[in-house]
Amino acid sequence: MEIKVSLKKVKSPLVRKVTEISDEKIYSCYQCGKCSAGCPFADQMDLLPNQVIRFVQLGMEEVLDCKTIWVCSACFTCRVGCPKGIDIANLNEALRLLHLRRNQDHLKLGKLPREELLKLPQIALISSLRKYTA
Amino acid sequence: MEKDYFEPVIVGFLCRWCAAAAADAAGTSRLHYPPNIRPVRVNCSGFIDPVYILRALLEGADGVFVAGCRPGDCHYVDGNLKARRRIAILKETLKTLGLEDQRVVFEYISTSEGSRYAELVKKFTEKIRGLGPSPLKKKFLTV
Amino acid sequence: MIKVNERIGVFICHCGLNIAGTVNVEKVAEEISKCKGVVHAEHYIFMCSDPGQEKVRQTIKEKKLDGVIVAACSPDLHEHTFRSAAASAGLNPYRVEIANIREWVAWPHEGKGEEATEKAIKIIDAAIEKLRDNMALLPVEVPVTKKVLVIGGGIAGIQAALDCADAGLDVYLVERGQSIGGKMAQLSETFPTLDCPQCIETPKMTAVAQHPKIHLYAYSEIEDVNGYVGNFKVKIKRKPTFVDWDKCTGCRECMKVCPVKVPSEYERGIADRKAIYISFPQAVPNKAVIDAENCIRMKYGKGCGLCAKNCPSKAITFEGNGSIEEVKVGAIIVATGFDVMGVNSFGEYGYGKYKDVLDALQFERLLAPAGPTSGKVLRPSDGREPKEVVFVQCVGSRDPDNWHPYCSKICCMYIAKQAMLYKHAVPDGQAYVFYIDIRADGKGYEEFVHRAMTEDGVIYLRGKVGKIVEEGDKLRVYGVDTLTGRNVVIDADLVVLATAVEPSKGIDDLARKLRIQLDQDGWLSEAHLKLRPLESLTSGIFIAGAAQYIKDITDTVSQASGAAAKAIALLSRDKLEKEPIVATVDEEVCVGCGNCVSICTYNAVELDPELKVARVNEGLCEGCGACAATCPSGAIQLINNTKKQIFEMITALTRRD
Amino acid sequence: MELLYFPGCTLKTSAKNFEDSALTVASKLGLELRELPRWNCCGTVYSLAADDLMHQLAPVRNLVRVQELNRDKLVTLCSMCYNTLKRASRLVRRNSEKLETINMFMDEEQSYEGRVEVFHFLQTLRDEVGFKKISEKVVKPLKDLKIFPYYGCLLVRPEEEAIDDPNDPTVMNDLLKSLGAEVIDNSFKTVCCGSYLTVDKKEVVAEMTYKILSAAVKDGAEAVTLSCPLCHFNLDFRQAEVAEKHPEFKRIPVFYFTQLMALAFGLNPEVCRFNLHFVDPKPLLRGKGFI
Repeated sequence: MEIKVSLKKVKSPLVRKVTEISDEKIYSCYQCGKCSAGCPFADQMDLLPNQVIRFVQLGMEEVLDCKTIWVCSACFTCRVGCPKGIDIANLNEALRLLHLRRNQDHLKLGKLPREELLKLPQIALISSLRKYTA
Repeated sequence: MEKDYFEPVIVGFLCRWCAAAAADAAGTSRLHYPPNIRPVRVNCSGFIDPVYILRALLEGADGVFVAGCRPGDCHYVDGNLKARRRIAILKETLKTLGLEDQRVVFEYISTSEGSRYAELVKKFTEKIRGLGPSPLKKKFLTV
Repeated sequence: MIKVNERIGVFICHCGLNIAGTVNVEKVAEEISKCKGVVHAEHYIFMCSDPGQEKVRQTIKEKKLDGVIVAACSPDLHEHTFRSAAASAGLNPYRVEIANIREWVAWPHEGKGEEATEKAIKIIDAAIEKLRDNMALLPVEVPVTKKVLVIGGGIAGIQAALDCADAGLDVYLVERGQSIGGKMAQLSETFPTLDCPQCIETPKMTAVAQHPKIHLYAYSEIEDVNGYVGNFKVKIKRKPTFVDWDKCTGCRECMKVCPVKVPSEYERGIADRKAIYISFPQAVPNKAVIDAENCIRMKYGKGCGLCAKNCPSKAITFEGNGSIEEVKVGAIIVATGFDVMGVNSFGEYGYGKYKDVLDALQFERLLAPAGPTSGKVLRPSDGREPKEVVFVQCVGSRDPDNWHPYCSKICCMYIAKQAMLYKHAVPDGQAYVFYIDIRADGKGYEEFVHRAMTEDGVIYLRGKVGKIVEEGDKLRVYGVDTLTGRNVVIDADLVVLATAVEPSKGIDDLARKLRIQLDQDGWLSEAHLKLRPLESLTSGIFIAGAAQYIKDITDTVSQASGAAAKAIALLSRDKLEKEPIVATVDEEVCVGCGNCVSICTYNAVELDPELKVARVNEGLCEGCGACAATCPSGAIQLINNTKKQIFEMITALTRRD
Repeated sequence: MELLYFPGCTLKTSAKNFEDSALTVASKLGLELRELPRWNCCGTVYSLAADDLMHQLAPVRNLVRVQELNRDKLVTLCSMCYNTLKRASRLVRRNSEKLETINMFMDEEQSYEGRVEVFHFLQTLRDEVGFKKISEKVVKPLKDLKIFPYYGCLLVRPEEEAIDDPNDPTVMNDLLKSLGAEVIDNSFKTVCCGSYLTVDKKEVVAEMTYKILSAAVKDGAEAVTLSCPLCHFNLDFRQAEVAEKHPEFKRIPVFYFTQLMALAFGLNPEVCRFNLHFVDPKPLLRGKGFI
């Protein structure tokens, strides 16, 4: 599937918004892939972390639909390894927030079985609500 | 042309081996900084007689920016250290004159530190802008 | 000083649009033409061009100018150009001043035309004020010592020393290690030709040893440097070897019996040497040294002594025979080379805990036919032949957040070579290379990498390695291939890290002694990156090889010959002209306090014992002006930088319109 | 010595065993952990967004509570609380503008001045008490007990907030050694367990649990120790799912480091509240004669 790259796309609001929320230097990424190579959850992701950055660099809004941003547990392994000092977890958070700030919650606690809910400790519930809901 | 805000006049003394070369490098890299600094290129910061700094302040400069090589890098071995000491003493004197000693600064800048030069000049300019016009100048001009 | 009736010409350069794009050059010319004494002011597109210089020459003659201001780029670039042009039109070069309105005005103030124009006028105005009192000067002539000091005995130093010596100059070659040869002598084979260093470097090492003009100071360091271009005085410290080199024949009987084993620097720690050692078989000089830190006899002052007993020529003395010698040279070539980061810096790759994770220089030793394994590739942990080897590029390089921002430049090529040589040694093995970009920009380089990929079947994976973990007797390498967009796991037998190349340890200390500068990454600063890459900013000190920045052998040798040519050209003259900007004393004013005498770093000022006035030795004075700043009466001044001149400049710069 | 201590939500409920054992162990070492008065939720996860200060209010308010007592140190037990409070304290210390905005927002509180430093209890043990002193208190050395210290993420990442080397932390290794236990070390000690993914992607967490624990067991571990209630839940509770999916998987008890200290100090095992564990540690401990 070919990607149409154009001025409009590269200058799209996506780059601006992600930069605004995250304050990360998106274009300093030179795609070495170390973030992906070290990511413990890479095999659960549809896009590798370095690909997420690439999509953002090219202004490709479809990155918002990827599974990766919801699988990231913000463990910061990528951030520690990144040669360019980019916090990829922060970038994923920015992409999640683009959903959440439109009140598009990712997590609906009501859908979980009651039995499961009772067993989950507060720390789990609160942290997932913080990451997955507006 | 009257400006509605204060534009300080800053005299710079830059040693030709390090600081002036760093200023060149800043320009070559197109690093932008406020144009208020007007530099003089000297052989060595150790050449700078405190009298020059006083003269600049008396003539109407709001700040004086002096820069030499990093310690150990001085082309003349230790001219920069001589400068640092002289300026430290001068700053004490300035206080007794009722002048903020922040109006004079001495920095070590190496040849390769173009971006640092730009950064330091920017900061110093902002600092002087914040301090406002030199009180010495006012006195001098009204006499 | 004769006060001339002022006729100053001002030439303002557009530098294409570099200056004129920001500074209003017409306005500058108009304003400046109003200044006192200015009889000519014009602007032109490129003052440094032939027609531009011709304008200066013509105008000097036609308008009988006695002073010239060129408002253009940094004086470091074209001061010499315009001073020469003026001289050829009969004007003393010291009656020319440069006003830097490009680097100091136009470029940093792009988009601020009005302020920039005003600032340019101020800076030119100040230059005119200085020029008014500039004296016409003749250069000071100094004699030249036709000898060269070369610091560093790697391939750069060797080449530079041979070239200088072949030109008839005496050369002092100083090497801190036991032998010359440098990093090149540690390599297995060299890209892209696969020559072995034994075949191509050893003959040059021997030539150094035999050259009548080269004085080799091995196991020696620079203690102190004084003087100036043409006349440096250098103290060389011969470190104690505890062996009488006049007697030592290099037979190595001592090494056979020495009971102490120490990781060998030459073998980069993958094999041992003895406490008494000669670095490697082809070492030059072929003389033993005792490593006093590890030798039993040296440590305890008694016992052992087996080497001395076994020495057929009774050369081993255990006596501290170090010395300091002073030599005089006219030029210095710095060829101190580089070091390589060790694997123990990298936590994600095991901090050096895994025996089978090597740096590339260690792997060179495994590949080298004369190495500890005789060229057989065997794992350090268990001596097995590795069947799968992973190479990782850009380890510590291109990594501004953790290590070095720069590209180490040689890794792409030597990794291709190592992968290739590994395949030659283990034909049924497989090599994998993790890379970010391949930089193969030399003659035959791209083809060489192509050969590694196609003929030797090296698999190139585009991406970095996240971590390496020991899994049984394998190393599990977690990497990524960004081209397929998949993470990659390889169970490797051996991993080679292309660790970053760094400036040679101790270069900061040496640079301080030489009074030359380092850049932000610790490499030697050249006078101009493009146009004067072989010179330091200190006249008479030249730079060769990787000390300036990472280079492969081809570039190193070219640059070494270039630096040698620079030194030879300098020393081909019988006298050198020295800047006449020196201190002078107005004896009428001098009170003889002696402040200037004590502050002078060069002992260039003396107090006349009878008249009690200061006297300056022009040959020794470097023109720093420290004396002028300390003189309470203003009697001692720096020529063409007098108090009056500086005051007038300050007045010009602070003038408000 | 009295230390101000921030418990956090889970230490008051399902991780009561962590708190109880910690308080007892501390007092044995001459430390009084005084609970921070009027503490509130730390925020649980540090908010990364640069344009969002709302989520920094909760952690900063806790720092104000410390300041109100004229104190400048706060100790945590939970790794997540540590990370969230520490990062928030750094953020406002480095960024005076943000601090000002936060102070304006919380105008009902004292203005925070940015001086409070946040520590994890492991740092206190290492840097103030010292492992030598700890080993002196040991009456029942955990001899022959092979333990895998699991650090997880937030004690060691990002590196600015790390309490130890991010690539190869050893603080718990050293603690275990001072208790007489045998340390099983491998590189999974800093691999993320999946954290909050446990709520709606529990299969991901179960898989990570499997990877981490089976590597530890393969290397000979009989138990795991850690310092985070969320890691504890994941590595302990999710073993049920792991065992379902991987029949060969052998269950292994998971301890808070303070529980092991309590055992080694010979304190009443009641403070360890082993009933709160999903994988019962008692058979192992009985077998080794520790209870």
